[in-house]
Amino acid sequence: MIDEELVQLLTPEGLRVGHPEYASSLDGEEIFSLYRDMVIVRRLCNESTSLQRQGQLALWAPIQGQEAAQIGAGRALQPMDFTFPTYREHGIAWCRGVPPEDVLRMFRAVSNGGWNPQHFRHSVPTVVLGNQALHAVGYAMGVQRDGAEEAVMTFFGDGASSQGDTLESFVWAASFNAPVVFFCQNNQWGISTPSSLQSKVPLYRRAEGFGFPGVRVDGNDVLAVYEVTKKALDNARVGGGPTMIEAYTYRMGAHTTSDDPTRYRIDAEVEVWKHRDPLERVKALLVREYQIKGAAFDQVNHEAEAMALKLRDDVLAMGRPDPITMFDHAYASEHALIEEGRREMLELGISGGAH
Amino acid sequence: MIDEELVQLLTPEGLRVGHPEYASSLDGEEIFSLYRDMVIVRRLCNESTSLQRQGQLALWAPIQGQEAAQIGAGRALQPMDFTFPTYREHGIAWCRGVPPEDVLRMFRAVSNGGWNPQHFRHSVPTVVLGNQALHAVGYAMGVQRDGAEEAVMTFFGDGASSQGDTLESFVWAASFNAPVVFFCQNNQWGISTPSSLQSKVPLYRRAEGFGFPGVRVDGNDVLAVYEVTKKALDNARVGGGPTMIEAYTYRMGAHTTSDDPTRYRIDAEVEVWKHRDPLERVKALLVREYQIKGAAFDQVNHEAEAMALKLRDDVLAMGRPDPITMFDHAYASEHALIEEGRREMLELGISGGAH
Amino acid sequence: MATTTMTMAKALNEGLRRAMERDKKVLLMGEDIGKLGGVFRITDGLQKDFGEDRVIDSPLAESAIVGTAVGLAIRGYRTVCEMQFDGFVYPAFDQIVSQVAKLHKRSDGAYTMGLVIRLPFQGGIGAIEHHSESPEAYFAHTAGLRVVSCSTPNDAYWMIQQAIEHDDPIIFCEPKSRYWEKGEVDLEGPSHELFESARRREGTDVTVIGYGASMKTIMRAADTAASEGVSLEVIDARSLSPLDLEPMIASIEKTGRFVTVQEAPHTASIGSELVAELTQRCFYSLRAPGIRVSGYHVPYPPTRLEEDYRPSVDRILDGVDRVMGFES
Amino acid sequence: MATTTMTMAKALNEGLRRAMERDKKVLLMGEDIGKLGGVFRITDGLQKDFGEDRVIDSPLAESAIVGTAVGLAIRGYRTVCEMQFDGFVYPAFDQIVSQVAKLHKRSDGAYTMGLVIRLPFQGGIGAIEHHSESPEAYFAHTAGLRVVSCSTPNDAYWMIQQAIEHDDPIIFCEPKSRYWEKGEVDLEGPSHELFESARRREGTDVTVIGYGASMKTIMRAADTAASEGVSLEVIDARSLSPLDLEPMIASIEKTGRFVTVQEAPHTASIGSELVAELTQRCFYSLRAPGIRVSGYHVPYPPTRLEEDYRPSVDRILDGVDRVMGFES
Ligand SMILES: Cc1ncc(C[n+]2csc(CCOP(=O)(O)OP(=O)(O)O)c2C)c(N)n1
Ligand SMILES: Cc1ncc(C[n+]2csc(CCOP(=O)(O)OP(=O)(O)O)c2C)c(N)n1
Ligand SMILES: [Mg+2]
Ligand SMILES: [Mg+2]
Repeated sequence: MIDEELVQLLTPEGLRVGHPEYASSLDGEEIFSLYRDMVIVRRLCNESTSLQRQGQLALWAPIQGQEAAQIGAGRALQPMDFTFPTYREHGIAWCRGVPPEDVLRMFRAVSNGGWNPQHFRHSVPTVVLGNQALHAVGYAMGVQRDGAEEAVMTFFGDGASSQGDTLESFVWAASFNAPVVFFCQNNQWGISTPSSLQSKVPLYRRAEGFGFPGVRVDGNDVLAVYEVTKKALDNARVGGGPTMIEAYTYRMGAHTTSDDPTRYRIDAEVEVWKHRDPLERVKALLVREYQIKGAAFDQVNHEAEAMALKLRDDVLAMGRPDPITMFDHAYASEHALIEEGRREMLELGISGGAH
Repeated sequence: MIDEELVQLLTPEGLRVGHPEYASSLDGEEIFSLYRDMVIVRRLCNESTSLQRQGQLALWAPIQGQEAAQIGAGRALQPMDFTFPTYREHGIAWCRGVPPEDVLRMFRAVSNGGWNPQHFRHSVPTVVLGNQALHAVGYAMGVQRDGAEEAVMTFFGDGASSQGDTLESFVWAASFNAPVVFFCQNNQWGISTPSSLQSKVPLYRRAEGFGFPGVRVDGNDVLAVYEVTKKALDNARVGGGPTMIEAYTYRMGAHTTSDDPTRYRIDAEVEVWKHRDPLERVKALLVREYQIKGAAFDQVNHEAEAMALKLRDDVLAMGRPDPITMFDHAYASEHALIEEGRREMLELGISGGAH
Repeated sequence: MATTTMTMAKALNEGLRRAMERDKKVLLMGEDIGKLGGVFRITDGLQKDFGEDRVIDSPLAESAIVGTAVGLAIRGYRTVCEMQFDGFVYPAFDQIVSQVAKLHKRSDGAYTMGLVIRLPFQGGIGAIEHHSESPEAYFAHTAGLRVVSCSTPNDAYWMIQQAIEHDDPIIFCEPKSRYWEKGEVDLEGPSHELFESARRREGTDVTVIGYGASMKTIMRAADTAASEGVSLEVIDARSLSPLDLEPMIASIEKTGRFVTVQEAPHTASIGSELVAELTQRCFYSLRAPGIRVSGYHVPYPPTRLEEDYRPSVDRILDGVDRVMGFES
Repeated sequence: MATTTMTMAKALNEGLRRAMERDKKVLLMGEDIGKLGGVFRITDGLQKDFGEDRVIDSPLAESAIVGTAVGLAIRGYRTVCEMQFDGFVYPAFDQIVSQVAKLHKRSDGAYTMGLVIRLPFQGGIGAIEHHSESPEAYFAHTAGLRVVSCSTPNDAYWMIQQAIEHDDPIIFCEPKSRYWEKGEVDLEGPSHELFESARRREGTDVTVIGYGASMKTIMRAADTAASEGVSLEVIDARSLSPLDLEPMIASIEKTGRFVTVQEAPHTASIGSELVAELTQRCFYSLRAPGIRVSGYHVPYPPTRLEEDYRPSVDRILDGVDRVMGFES
């Protein structure tokens, strides 16, 4: 995979490569810590997949293969930044401090959100493709009005890049020079739709036509993703305007647990990408360059295992909410139809108020 | 106005200039005929403006300043092509053979269309910004399925370039390599919104990011517009895919007769553009290079005058339609609510059936 | 009572001004609302006084206007979005239905969607297509939204302020054909709460319920009816979602008959809702079924015909005749 | 009678296949409908048999799916657009309302908008948000459109073919929770015209009107009611716009009472319309006001709660009790 356009700092074999514009700024400890996060979110993802298989989740959207893209981007964020994810940003949520079990509330179908987005400065997941890109730009316009040095980052996929909302958000970000970073994970597929149907040219080039820079980064190279994202965020915070980042990566698993990718893609493609595993290359680097030993890796695996165990317990403990809660927060203030609905539900004995 | 990016074949002074990619292919007679069309549509526009002032039209959207863009583009079309206009494409309608009075039906508020779009292969005007761009791409997909050598052209303004539909149409045109030409008249304004708010970079560059070529042409130079459009259409017809043309021009008048441009733009700007009048430069060329005499110009003016007179008569003769016609073509087949409405109207004596 | 006379357009302008003065987080956003002051001049002068950061001239994309207003709401701003015309709200429909209406719920109350979408609606100005639509039912049907409509300058002045202060997202429907009509505005305090209906005329024979531009036509119809010995009680719904039914019920318990008036076609509309609710609640009082006078089930016609499409005095009186014709 | 048993999903698939065989101008377009056969496999195998030009896998943009289908219609094609889920039709709302619904009229009949928008709608599959919406009222309110819904495999098989052949644009609502249920399909001919309602059960006490996924619940409720000595007459509306009222009127003239059932919230909905129309037309026969059993006025809840949101047998029977409780 030699690609002039692609920012890469670490080859699939874990060898460092130079880049005229970007250099890795991280020391061994920091790299190890990125690796740790990747291991944990991979484990989180695997645990969620099995929870789904066991009927404990309604659905799961795996991120396997995209760990470097998400951890690289997520770790480049500062606490004061704000993020607008889709349904697949579990790695970002992890970096923002959202408890893993909260990420699973939507997938357990007990909530349509799952966490307090203001508290974590990480918005609730957006399922309607593209909608969140405009929210991010609007939020960024608020940041501008507050005169704050904060950046906003929004996430979308190669598929969502075709939606009007995503494209309008480019127009607006450019027009208002909004402090926003568009982070597009091109995982090659939108369910069964290959990214080649969304664009005949590399996606990152779209940005330039709207008047702001686009960068394509090896999305399986956590060092490169981190540096590219950090630079874009730093630039946004000081008034440098928007950047689009295309993280070129691959969705190793199915679109969701409801999906059957064997119907539309060939094994050989998946095999090729296996050799580009985002975790393996960092591990190779850590072993070779920083002499990290098996014990340290074991320790990370233990941590991940503990997280997974706790996650499982937490999820199993998530009961069915009292039906009456469906009326909560439908409106911010009193509403006759809400009162009516509550009353009817109580009369029918559906909610006993026992909860 | 020296602009590397701008295709120009004729200066505002009427002097020919060379261009590495485009050369004028038209002889004197043809150029004169373009000139004639421009004179006529300008006259049509002026007559419509006064008809509006006199209360005979509900509204008028002037094209003064944009005659070269529209006649250049319109005359580059072949009969088998199909066009999807906005509310301002009176010059295109003229080239497609739509009777001028039909163009005015919408503005007299007696029709929401005005002509048979299948007959003239020129769609009814689209008022909702951007909608028509998708219709054009869809039609072009039909052309592909028919294996026909036809091109489709759609029109929109600098303002409409920000709409999701316009941008999605770029995605689709590229994905399906549709035989469509996007003709954007950048007349610098979308009502009071300057084109600089829609894009910080020249609009034509947007196309490239979607994977097809964009060209910026001097929209006040009918020779350049003609050649650029012709090439794009020829290319589309033989499977070469989409092109976006940005015709860089200026709306000399108000947005519509309801608009008051003095509230948002300065006279000096209008003055500058007066020197770039699309008709004057062709006239200068015709006089100098082809020795066209006053009599020929007089003849054109006479023709335009006759057209205007007839237009006025036709418009004044356009009566209020029978109200019962509002039920016609609401559906293609019988519908209970339509029958009910018709019955009610007849019972109320609103429509006497006398018409 | 400090009253003053102004047009509805001016009343909205003044109401916006007061809201902006009161709360620095209030922003206006829309197409041509700044320098131009909006195509109806509702925001005239506000950009000059509050700056380009608070009165934002936007690129031309309605989904983006609403979508960025959502982001601004998350950041703590209260944006009043102007849709230039009713027919141009549809590109923003997805953001309104999937995000504006649902984010307060989805975030378990962490996000306040305190934004107002101003919609110059209904016909009557002789415009071209898409400039005379009545989309209120779409929004009334959507859980999570509230929908109101003003019909007088006084209401316009107060309701816009109340709407901006309210924490729920509100679709604010302005009868554009009434923008230039003058009326008394009481600068001291509102006559009604935002979500209250208002009785505009007392009567005994038939209750007529409407909103927006139809109110004036209904009042004219009531005059005509009175001259023919029929007494109409007239109610301005004002809040289209939720409906304020109590005053309507009280009225129908007295009259036993009602007619609803709107410009939108009747299928699955505000009129349908009124008939359904009021029939259920006033079943024993009703001496005739509720009758809906509405636009026809056709795309809005070319406007030379619009007065035959919109409910006219004649059509309203025909509706009155029909409910009076029922025996019970 | 050549009947065969199949699921609704298969019936739709076969119906599409027959329509495509019959008319080469019939195209299918949507997200993931080709290789994958659609997320519900409704179009399974069709791309293989009819080619990529007729079964078009599209980029991900609903406005573009509908907008290009409009262009294809102008060119003489009949496109069946698949919206992947109900909640994703809203980005296409503008094209549907401003163009699909109005172009036949605007072109004075020169354009035929013979296209079908397939909408897997309603809840019941335990999905995440936006996958369980009931947007039918938005479209029913829109003049220029027609809206239908199937509830059985036989209807699915025939109605999709009838819809494709029809020259008006049709919003075709498919109760996704019933896709996998089997039923008899009569391959020889349809039981009803496309815009007809169908009586599904005879009864004498109360008329219950529903559509889509609610039909099965209503039939269960009717069984339960029967066991308690209450006889329900059940009508499947099938055509939501226009409504086929005559069979409903005939039924109500007999029963004097009716209940409507839908998953959408009741405000300005199909239920409201049914109550308004049927009250007007059956006023003298009605012994109780029509009662609407519907989803609540809240965003669709997380689906662990959806069975308490959707009309259940209990809630339908409660509605029946309420209309039975009225005296007259
Ligand atoms: C507006 C809209 N249309 C359709 C869908 C259904 N859908 C969910 S995910 C998906 C594919 C998205 O692909 P991409 O943007 O590449 O993101 P990825 O799933 O690969 O992360 C689709 C079509 C949706 N969620 N929203
Ligand atoms: C979706 C939509 N939003 C708003 C409008 C109102 N409107 C009509 S024309 C116009 C300006 C369009 O500018 P541009 O695209 O540059 O075309 P021009 O009028 O300059 O030819 C606006 C905002 C509209 N017609 N459609
Ligand atoms: Mg993807
Ligand atoms: Mg313009």
